[in-house]
Amino acid sequence: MTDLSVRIGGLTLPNPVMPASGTFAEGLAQAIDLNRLGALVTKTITRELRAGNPLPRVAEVAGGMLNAIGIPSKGVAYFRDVTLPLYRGWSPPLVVSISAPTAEGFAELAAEISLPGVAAIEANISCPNIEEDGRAFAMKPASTAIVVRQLRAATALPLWVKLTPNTGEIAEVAKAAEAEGADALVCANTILAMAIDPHSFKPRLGNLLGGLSGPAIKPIVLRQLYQCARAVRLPIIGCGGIMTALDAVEYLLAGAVAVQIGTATFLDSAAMPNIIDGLDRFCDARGLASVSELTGAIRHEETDEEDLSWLSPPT
Amino acid sequence: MTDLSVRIGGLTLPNPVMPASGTFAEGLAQAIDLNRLGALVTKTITRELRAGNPLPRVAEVAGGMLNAIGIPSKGVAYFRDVTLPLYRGWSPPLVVSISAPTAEGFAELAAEISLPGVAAIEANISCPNIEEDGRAFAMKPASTAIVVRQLRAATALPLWVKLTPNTGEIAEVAKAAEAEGADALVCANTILAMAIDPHSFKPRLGNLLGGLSGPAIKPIVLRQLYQCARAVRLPIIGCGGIMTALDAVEYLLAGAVAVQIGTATFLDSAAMPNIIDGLDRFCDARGLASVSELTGAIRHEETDEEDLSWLSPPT
Amino acid sequence: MTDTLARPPAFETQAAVLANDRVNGEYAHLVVACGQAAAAQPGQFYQLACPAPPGEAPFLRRPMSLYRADPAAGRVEFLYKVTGAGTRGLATLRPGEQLGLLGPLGTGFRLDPAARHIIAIGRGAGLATLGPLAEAARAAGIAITAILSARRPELVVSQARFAEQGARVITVTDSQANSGPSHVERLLRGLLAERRCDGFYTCGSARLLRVQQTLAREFSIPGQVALEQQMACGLGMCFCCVRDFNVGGTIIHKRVCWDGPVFDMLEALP
Amino acid sequence: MTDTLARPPAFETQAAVLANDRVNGEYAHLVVACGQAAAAQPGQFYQLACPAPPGEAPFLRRPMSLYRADPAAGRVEFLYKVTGAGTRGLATLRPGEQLGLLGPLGTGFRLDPAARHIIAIGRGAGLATLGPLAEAARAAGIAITAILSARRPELVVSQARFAEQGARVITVTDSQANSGPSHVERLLRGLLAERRCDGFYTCGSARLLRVQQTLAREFSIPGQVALEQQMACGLGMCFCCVRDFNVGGTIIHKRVCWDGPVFDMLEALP
Ligand SMILES: Cc1cc2nc3c(=O)[nH]c(=O)nc-3n(C[C@H](O)[C@H](O)[C@H](O)COP(=O)(O)OP(=O)(O)OC[C@H]3O[C@@H](n4cnc5c(N)ncnc54)[C@H](O)[C@@H]3O)c2cc1C
Ligand SMILES: Cc1cc2nc3c(=O)[nH]c(=O)nc-3n(C[C@H](O)[C@H](O)[C@H](O)COP(=O)(O)OP(=O)(O)OC[C@H]3O[C@@H](n4cnc5c(N)ncnc54)[C@H](O)[C@@H]3O)c2cc1C
Ligand SMILES: Cc1cc2nc3c(=O)[nH]c(=O)nc-3n(C[C@H](O)[C@H](O)[C@H](O)COP(=O)(O)O)c2cc1C
Ligand SMILES: Cc1cc2nc3c(=O)[nH]c(=O)nc-3n(C[C@H](O)[C@H](O)[C@H](O)COP(=O)(O)O)c2cc1C
Ligand code: FES
Ligand code: FES
Repeated sequence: MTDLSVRIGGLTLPNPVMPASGTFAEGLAQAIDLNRLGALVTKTITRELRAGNPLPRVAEVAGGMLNAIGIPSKGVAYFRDVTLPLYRGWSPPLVVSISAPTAEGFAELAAEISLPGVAAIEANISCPNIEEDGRAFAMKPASTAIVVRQLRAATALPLWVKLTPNTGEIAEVAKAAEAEGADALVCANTILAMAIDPHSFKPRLGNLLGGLSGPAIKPIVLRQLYQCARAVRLPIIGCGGIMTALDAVEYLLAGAVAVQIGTATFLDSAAMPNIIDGLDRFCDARGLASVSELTGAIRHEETDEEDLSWLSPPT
Repeated sequence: MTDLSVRIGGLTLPNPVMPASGTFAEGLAQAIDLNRLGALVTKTITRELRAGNPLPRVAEVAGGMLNAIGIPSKGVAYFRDVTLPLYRGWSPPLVVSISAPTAEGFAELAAEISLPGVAAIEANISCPNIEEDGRAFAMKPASTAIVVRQLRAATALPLWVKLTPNTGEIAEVAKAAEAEGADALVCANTILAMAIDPHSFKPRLGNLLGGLSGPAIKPIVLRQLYQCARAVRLPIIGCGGIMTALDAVEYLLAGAVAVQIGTATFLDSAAMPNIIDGLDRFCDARGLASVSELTGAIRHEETDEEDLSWLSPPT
Repeated sequence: MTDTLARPPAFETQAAVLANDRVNGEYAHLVVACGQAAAAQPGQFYQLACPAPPGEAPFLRRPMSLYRADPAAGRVEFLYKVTGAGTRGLATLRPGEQLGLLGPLGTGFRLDPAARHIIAIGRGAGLATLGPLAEAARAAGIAITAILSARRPELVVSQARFAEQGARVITVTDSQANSGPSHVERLLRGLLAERRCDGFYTCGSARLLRVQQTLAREFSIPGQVALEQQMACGLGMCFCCVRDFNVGGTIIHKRVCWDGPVFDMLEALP
Repeated sequence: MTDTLARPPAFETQAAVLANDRVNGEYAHLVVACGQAAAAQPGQFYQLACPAPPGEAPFLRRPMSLYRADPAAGRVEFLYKVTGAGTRGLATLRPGEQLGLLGPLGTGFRLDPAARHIIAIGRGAGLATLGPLAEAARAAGIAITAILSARRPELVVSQARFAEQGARVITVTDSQANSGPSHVERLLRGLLAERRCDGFYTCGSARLLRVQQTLAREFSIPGQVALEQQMACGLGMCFCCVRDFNVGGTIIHKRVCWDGPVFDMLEALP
């Protein structure tokens, strides 16, 4: 019997496995028991009503999928009156993902949804900052600092900050979020990508650009999580291409305290419960009393930073 | 009969398909006719003798591979006395990939290898800049500008600049290279990544971090090439996950004038000639007189920049 | 909320392939044993984890309508057209092999117990989706006329099945030049004149849908349409399968997998 | 340069599987028709594009030694141990299916025409690599003693083959407790005393390599070792397959795929 519970900032989760924002809704209850999950994470909500992107919204690529759903949102009132009461029907803590085009907008939304029944806020700061020419907040430490500072002032709830893998300086962004009072980091969102149909010459997504998720991104996001884990003390939730319990173990070894599962649930609705069971067996087989012993347990003989060629070209 | 020739800066190539640096050497002549290729591109060379990275140097991941070969190099004298005469035996233009830890080092090496028989220099600026704390030159527009300026002053040969996909501002880096006189861009090198063996808890590469290549990265690098093609007028050579002629077409449609093939050659030594033949048939079937008509021919109904949500979160 | 919690469960399971045979040059017929997952209603669908055919790797699951269900025997049938990587992969399945599936999913056709006679009109792969209405209508004591459209006569599927259940079957095909909307409209007006229509059920053709919408409005007859859209999750979570619907004059998005795949005919925008 | 251009060609081809059968609990024997690619020398290898076994997807090709070549018939054989994704995929191949391969690759064993008697010592999968020496030595009129080591007697492969070619065969196994280096050293010293050794040929065991290196130095006998290393390109291009060698006192890297896989025994660092 492994202790699967994990602490993330002030919050204790029954186990380290939860859905990734935008890949989960109450419909999953038709197929699995949601009470088995470590937490429930909503699709990102915004204050405004939004319709989302043109079709097609998804495309298959090697080892993964592209999506450009956009953030179809029914706004805060709908969340408060419909979504929130609905999720009271299940026991895992509810994490609400939010987004806004300005730091003030983020803060106002965070304040508005700091309601009983909400266990934590996940700030999806991979969204365009209209004050920075549309560049996502999470691309730069400075814009990250501004938005996290305002969010921190706006809510007493645990604040998770979801990073973008599209930046070249993810560790610096992580540090900025830590310095401004984030309670945890989620590493990471999808990687900006595209695909073209060579027959029609048209983009394969209505939105032209979309986010790559699934196994293809795992080695990249794992590296980014490792870089973040070496740079900050905050708990980090790994997210990107996790399909199996062994994938989750890889993230934990690199320094994650918990994991989010997105695309895997589309391929197997029982992916999350299977990963939970798999982690349990994995720890059991190795005599680990607690799953948290895996966090950061990568075994790497430290050599000189130079030999290690940290930021050096692998090739 | 399609005209497969393409112009890249001052250089005309018989066709747009050439090997990616580090994935090609004269050994390929054992399996295919090298005279069929659009160009020959050497493994990156350095001035110093280097041994390369610890083993294991490659690992398989979903839809691709990680490599951390390092740059085992026999130095300039060996290149001049052995490699260069060797390649005189084949007709395609020879492109020499170079790297150095400082801008001055780059310039000196470029000058030294500006020899008869060298058709162009490819500057692999994804390597650590010791003056910038080991951060690769190609991560930032400023460091790119410095190294390209020095390179430009040091050689009259066509200068190709190979970008890194690890930066969050690839279009700005591309602009910096253009402003300082690069003749072409190569987009892009491998994506920094890692993998951990969940059984031994050890990294799956001796170097811990390595570069991801192969189909997994195609949608990401294709997007970056598209962003660069919209930002600069320079010819751009696409490189990342191209396995088939249709993959090459995708890159051309996004704005590439030519392509480099890396990992595909490991899975099929005839990948390059097959892609050349496939491009020929593709153009033939569509009645295109020249392969260059494909460059930038993506059909995308331009909507408002805002709707297009260029830098906006796909999700 | 009630909606969610009221839905019968969907089962994630490894089904055993019992048979998988070509029906004609385009369609194949797959029979699987999947236990409890077989308790499906006409119009519902399953998400199938198609195996990789040589040289291809379908990533997402593929939605496929229930073609026939035998809940007692734990058996479900699909009739699929081989079109791309996923269905090519399906076609490689041999009896005894496994197929990962999730279902039954979505909301199916509703039969109005007060109806006496309905018309089912389908085309192409849509005929597979309409198939289960044959038995369902008969069981409900509702007469049915099936208008089955295809490119060529040999591509008409479900014909025998409707006939066996006592349906009147009319086939129209492109090669016989009687499948156009105006011809079908004439057929329908004839049936309407005979008062043989208390409801339209359709799938597989935007043109035929438009014809029925016109007549449904003109004669105030209710109708249901089963729609298709590319899917990822199949459970209403990802919002990739939305389509536009006209609900009381406003255009809104609905998810085909969750709010459908069967929708009110008049709301659908063909 | 001369090296490159002097090498006989390697062929990239789709081979047809003729047979693929289990030899014992660990090994399988694959026979393919591959035309010109069959013109291989003992010690050379092929890069095999292993098909994907269910649920796994080997990405890189897998190097596999020539086990037997029949250039006239365009036929090549491999003897492989099922260990991971790639070899599990190989094991799924059925006669009539295709297998992408590149070869023959690398530099094989060299037989000194002046030699009268050689010793081939291998262990595990290394026995497959040594196999072709049986016929090659006989054809060159060189007598051969084969010392075949394995964990258990039933895992010893190539035994009959060496015997058929008139070789003296000695098997040693862990379960019989006679496979340890000291026992093998005693065997070898016996053979050396009988002057039955003008050269060592070995593959598959670092411990046995060390024993032979000691004796090779002591008795000034030349030796060759076939080495393994993970590969990507197989053509000397990627430098992932390097190993350390002691060449005249300096440690240098050589590529197993290109500079080997057969190396001078004394240069190898076990
Ligand atoms: C609710 C529902 C029920 C269906 N029932 C049947 C049926 O009973 N018989 C049948 O033959 N077909 C049916 N279809 C269509 C079937 O899902 C597609 O033919 C199949 O997904 C094509 O996959 P592919 O890989 O072979 O083709 P590809 O064209 O390679 O598929 C590429 C992508 O597009 C999607 N796609 C392609 N065509 C369709 C389509 N028509 N509808 C939805 N997604 C599509 C695929 O799922 C995949 O994600 C149904 C679709 C839906 C939505
Ligand atoms: C020149 C050469 C000749 C060989 N000849 C034979 C032979 O005749 N019979 C035989 O059974 N085996 C032989 N091997 C070993 C064989 O290549 C490996 O057993 C095989 O690659 C394992 O692949 P896998 O996917 O089953 O195992 P995995 O462990 O899943 O492989 C993972 C990765 O490691 C590599 N790898 C694993 N083990 C080895 C190994 N021992 N050598 C090289 N790479 C390895 C794989 O190629 C792959 O890239 C030879 C190796 C080399 C280098
Ligand atoms: C269809 C889809 C919709 C998504 N929507 C959101 C979203 O609304 N907010 C967000 O922060 N991330 C969103 N994501 C990103 C995921 O939360 C996750 O970061 C990403 O998919 C990587 O994980 P995976 O590889 O396990 O899918 C979405 C991903 C997908 C595939
Ligand atoms: C084994 C290996 C070695 C490489 N060595 C170099 C190198 O020396 N210099 C360089 O600029 N890129 C190097 N690369 C990167 C490739 O040139 C190419 O940019 C990358 O592999 C993406 O292309 P692909 O997906 O077609 O392989 C190497 C790649 C691989 C796989
Ligand atoms: S397929 Fe995901 S919402 Fe319909
Ligand atoms: S496998 Fe590429 S150099 Fe040996």
